[in-house]
Amino acid sequence: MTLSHLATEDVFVVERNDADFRAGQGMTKGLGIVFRKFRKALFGKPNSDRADTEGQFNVQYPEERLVLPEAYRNMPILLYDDATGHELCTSCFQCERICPPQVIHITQAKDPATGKPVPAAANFVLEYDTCMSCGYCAEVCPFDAIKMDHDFELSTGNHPELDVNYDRLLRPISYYEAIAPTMWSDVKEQAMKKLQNNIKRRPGAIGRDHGQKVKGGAAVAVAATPVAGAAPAAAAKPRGPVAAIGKNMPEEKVAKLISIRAANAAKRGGGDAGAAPVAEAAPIVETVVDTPAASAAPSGPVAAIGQNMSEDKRAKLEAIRAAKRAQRGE
Amino acid sequence: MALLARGELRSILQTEMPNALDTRWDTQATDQPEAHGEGQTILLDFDAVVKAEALVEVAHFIRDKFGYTLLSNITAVDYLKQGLIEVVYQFYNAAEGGPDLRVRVRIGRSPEECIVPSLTPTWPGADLQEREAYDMYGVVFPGHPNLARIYMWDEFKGFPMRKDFPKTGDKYTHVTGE
Amino acid sequence: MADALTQLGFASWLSVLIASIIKVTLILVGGSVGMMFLTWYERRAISYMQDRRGPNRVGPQGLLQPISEAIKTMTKEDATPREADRIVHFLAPVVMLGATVLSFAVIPWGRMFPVDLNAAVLFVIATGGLHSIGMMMAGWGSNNKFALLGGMRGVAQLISYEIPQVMAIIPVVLMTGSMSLQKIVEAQNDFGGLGWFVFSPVGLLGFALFFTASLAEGERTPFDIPEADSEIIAGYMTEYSGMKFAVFYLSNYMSNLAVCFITATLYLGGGNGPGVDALGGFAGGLLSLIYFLLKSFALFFIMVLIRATVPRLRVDQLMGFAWKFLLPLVLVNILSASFWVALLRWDQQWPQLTEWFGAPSTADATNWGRLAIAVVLTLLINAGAVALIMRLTNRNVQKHLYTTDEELALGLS
Amino acid sequence: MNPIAIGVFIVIALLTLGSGIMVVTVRNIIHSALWLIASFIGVAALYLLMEAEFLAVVQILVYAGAVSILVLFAIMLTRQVTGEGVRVVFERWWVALLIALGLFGVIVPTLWQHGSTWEEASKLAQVGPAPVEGTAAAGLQVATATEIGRSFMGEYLLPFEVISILLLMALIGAIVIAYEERTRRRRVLTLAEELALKKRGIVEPRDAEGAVVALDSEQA
Amino acid sequence: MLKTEELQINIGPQHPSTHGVFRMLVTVDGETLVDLKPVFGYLHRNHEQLGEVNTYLQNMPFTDRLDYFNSMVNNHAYARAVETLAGVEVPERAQYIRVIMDELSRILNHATAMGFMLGDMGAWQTALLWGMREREKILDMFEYVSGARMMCNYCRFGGVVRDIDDWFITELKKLMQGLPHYFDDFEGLLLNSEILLARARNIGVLPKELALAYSVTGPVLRGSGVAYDIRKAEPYAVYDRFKFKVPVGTVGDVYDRFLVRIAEMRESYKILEQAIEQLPDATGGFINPKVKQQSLKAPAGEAYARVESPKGELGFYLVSDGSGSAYRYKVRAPSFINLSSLADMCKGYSIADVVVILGSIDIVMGEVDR
Repeated sequence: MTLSHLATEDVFVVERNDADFRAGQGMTKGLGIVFRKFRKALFGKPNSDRADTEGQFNVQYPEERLVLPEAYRNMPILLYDDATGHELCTSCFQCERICPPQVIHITQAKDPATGKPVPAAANFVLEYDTCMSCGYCAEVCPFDAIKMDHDFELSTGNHPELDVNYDRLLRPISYYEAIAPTMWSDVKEQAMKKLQNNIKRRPGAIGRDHGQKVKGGAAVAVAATPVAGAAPAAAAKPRGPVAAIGKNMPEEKVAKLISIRAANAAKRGGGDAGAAPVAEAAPIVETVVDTPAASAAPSGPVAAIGQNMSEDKRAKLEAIRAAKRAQRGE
Repeated sequence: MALLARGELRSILQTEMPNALDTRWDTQATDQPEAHGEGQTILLDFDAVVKAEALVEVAHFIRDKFGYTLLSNITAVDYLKQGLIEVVYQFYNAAEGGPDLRVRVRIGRSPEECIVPSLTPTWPGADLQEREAYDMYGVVFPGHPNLARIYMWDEFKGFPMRKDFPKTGDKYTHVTGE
Repeated sequence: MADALTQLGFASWLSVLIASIIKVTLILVGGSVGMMFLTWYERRAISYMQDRRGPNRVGPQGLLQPISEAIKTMTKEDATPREADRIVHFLAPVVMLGATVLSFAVIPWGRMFPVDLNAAVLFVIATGGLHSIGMMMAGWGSNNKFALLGGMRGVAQLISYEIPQVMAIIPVVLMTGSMSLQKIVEAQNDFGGLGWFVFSPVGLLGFALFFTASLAEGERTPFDIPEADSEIIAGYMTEYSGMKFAVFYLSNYMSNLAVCFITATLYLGGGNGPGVDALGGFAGGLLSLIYFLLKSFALFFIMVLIRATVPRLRVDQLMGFAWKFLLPLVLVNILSASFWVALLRWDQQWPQLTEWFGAPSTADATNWGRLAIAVVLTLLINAGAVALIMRLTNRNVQKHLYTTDEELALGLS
Repeated sequence: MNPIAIGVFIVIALLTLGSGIMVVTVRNIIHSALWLIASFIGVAALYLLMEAEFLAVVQILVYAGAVSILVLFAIMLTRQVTGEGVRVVFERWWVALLIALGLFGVIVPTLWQHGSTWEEASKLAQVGPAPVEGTAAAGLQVATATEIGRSFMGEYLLPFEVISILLLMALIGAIVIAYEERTRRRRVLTLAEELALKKRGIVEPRDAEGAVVALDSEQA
Repeated sequence: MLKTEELQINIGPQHPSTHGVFRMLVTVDGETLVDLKPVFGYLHRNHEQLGEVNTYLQNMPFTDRLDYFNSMVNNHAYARAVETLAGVEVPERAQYIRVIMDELSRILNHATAMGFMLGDMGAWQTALLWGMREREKILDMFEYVSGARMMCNYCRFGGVVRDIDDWFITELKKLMQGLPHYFDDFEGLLLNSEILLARARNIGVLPKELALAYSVTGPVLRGSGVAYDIRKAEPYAVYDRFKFKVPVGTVGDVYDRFLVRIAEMRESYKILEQAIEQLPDATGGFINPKVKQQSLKAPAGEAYARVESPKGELGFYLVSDGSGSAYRYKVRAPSFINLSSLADMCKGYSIADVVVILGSIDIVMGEVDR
């Protein structure tokens, strides 16, 4: 067959060595290579660089973790402002529309007085079990309210638990900032600006009435210590998955780091939102330092919010009031 | 052995095998899609639509004369509004590369009309694709050695990729009355 | 041990009984612990070859992994297929394990010999051969096509490879003049404990052939056809689960251990090594045990290395390898072994030898001339035979593809 | 005589006899073959008890390990592969019984002649000094490999060779039959062979028997 | 003359070496295979109908799930089909990025596919795990740019979703320092191993004359000696700018396919080298900003676009009626169509060869059953 579309030099025939005399030399060579690998893996250094082809390459998972890249996407989460507790979601239904497996269900909030729609979601249900982690919702969201989480340890024996409600989807911005700093800083300005615009159109507690946010939200970030905690901690390190085969940090250190980050973030967020009451930042740090022991319980980050909810109710109310005062003051 | 440009096969067939072409689309333009509104089903490409009974002959013709030896893809499309099922055969010239040559067959949707001769005896590679077209669209290929359902189970009734197949509900239980 | 007990005042029959029970217990414990260590050892070694870490969670360095797995398999459901022959299905693993444990009756640990049987070498092979019964029972009793295929394949393989295995031992028996393992070990104690058979041309070829055949007997890659998971799932073990499966596993690895021990004893001098005789007594015994275990586990390392490297043969290739490659070489090796024995030992049977080359070696004086001639001669014979057989094998590269008319006609007529 | 040895002997002898009886009575033929193996192993154990180690090992190696497996193979390959056949009890079973009794009648007196008690018999069977060739004892002391070897290569050389040649002939015969069988069998053509045949214009593809016939006629 | 009984065996759907839920109904005479019937559908999820219900963009993540080893290539092929249909321009940088991802996919696919085939032969996973190591490194990089390791969802119409940055290029260069060592090790391990030769040579022969009639594509076709590579035959993206060769076999057996795949990995390496060198700077952008991704509407018409996926010709045939979703969406899945040669290729060989031949075709059930 003539191959007119291919020049002769573009084709080569693979060498089969059919005529070679076989006396076990191929097998011996293979054994030699395997033995070399054995030696290198046993005595050499582990495979840490992408150029390495020798040495052990596996990661001892629960203790050692790869740093997840910022772009990593697992399940969607919703963001709210640390300082004011305002949710970024305005229930514009963009994500619900694009979602390929149709697992997002939003109910728009209505002003109880006028009955008119308010740019906030009354309820937001996400079926984690059917979600295919494509990340379209985060991509299309004009308000940067929905983002992709880095927590991948979601296995559970309780299937209905995977229909996740609004209160369990919410994370503070500081949490997202910790897992994806550059990606957040790219959009931060416009997101916060849009949020300010929306806040003006939200009467009463609408847009803030899901879950225990200011205090509980910080708890979310910390509650992730045993499971997702390493991710924010590692975010401080140089980026790149391979460099990340790091040893795990002591738990308190992680907790401390996160608490500081959370506090900072809260301050910054407060700065954007207006005057952040100092009294509000303090409980965050407190919660953070206290939480690791509680969060070591197998409940995981999502459940942690629910657990803390009742006892933190008063704190939440206070926070909301403080925020309101701050707003009015401005 | 030469590559055929788009639309060229049609003119060649008009001179070489005038009986092979499906004359129903003779009057229409080959290459100019009409303006169509949203949601309308369309039948755009009228290049080399051949009669079902002439398919094997045409396939051999383009293989032997022009070197289109690689039957790459068989696609069935259901045009519900026109009441047609189109089967598109895509051939490639393995020696010279280049784009595909599409040969189309348009047949009715009823079981009596939905028949296209099988290419499997010459192109064994068409085997599974024809079975798929049969399973999903109900196109029957006489001459196929083993025309059985391929994805759906054997007892399944109906052809799920047809446009009039109900999108919701369990069609199978409905038909069998279970 | 029995004598010591009699001196303590036990009746003679009672002391024999007690001594036997103690011995049996020790062997069983030693065998099972060895097997457990072996599974861990294999998995760790193979994972380093594959650039990973292997089991390292249970216990220090994962050493307790086999125990956790034993517990796991014991607590698993023990399922018997409904249509299976229940009794045969149940007995198959018992037969397998029984055969393996039997072979441990004569296998030495260093210089400790549980029972010094006169035909110990043959005994090991014979008990290994009993595996085929277990396989057949498992394959047939499971009432499963894959199991039956696996059983049939396994039995055919075991029977075929028994022949080269037994015949590969004959040179050793010729050189020693006995089939007792103790005598064989003693015979390799020259040159300061380094007079191992593997250092002679005859022994080297014998070692290679015996080890290869033993790989097949122990169902190790590249001969793991009876349990070729990619073709027939798990062969005769397909329908086994839980404890019964664990017993198969145990028997497999114990027989691998036995193979390593026997090979080390036959060709690598058993517990012999420099310093054993000099130390003597308990310390010498301990040293010999260490030597012996080192040798055995080095052999097992080779098994692991092979397993990590090569694919498995096909059934017909496997049979061809036994009958067309191993068997002729084994026969040639017997020939050169007899030359070796004649040149080194004969003085009366053929007095001219003494006339030409001097008296044969004794314990005090080695006749280097006779030794050199023997080495050269046997080396020539063995190397020539290997080269010839390889030449022939290369010519017989499969003719599945009939490109010419002649070949086509040959292949079909 | 060691009381343990006697006890062990009785147990093993009973087991051997019992499995022997099972061989001829069980209905499943595969089970019967398995019982046969058990009885072989029992015999080997008896040899071992008499300190005829070599014989015991060979008994296991040859009878239990190989012959019985051949029996099993033969059953499985000739009957249904699953061996589900129910044995048909031979009508004239008493003929077999008579023959067995006759054999028994030959063997027992012979043994009796060489030692009427256990002690004498076992003494004879034990490893003794190298026997002088040609004496009566040489033929009897068959316990060790050495003795068996000497007997085969000395006294019984002719019968040994005759049997060897007979077995060799049987082997060759079997190979010839099996080889013819295999070449005549219907062969499934691979795609490449089909193509080669098609190129030579011999047959239509996918007709292996036709191909063989065509080739045969071509060669003739 | 003794009659031998023909035995019917079900290999699969739960079997270690059918690469998923695939079933082969095999009739054997002794060990020789007389007939083989492939049975599909255990993983069928009506992918094509989903494609007709979803909008064009919504369908992109579903293409990830076809050949889940090479989601990057699937994305590329689907994006090309929609771009052809809608007439979308793709910036040059995006084309290069797509080529880099495709070639990385090819390396990881061949590395693991050959590992699996050797696993079917009984080599105890060593080659596979070495391949897995390289695959891990590549998947980490995929995760970095796309956010997911396997379900990348990376391409968009008119470009890619995220640009590659310096980190990626540095790591890619590092990876490429190591790759030749891996190729050498892999070849040294088994290429000339006598047992592999015995198992692979002249097994599963698909003669050159028949290969095209069986519609096989990719390494199977090239292993049979037909030098047909879409990257050369109908160059897409920027493949016409690279110098690389098309490896072909001579006999068309398992061994040839094995060799061709190894040679292709080396060729992919060459393409990667050139692609990094030629990669245009970010000024041209990595995505066409004019395209409305979410509400893309293609004019009525049809389009077929194909790429050389590691398994063969992966094509998407789209018919549009002018609305936001396809009227007809058809996947030309290479492993599915390559399977049509399986039955005839296996005839006359033994059962042990069947699994090896199946492994040498390199199928992924996600693509076969769709």
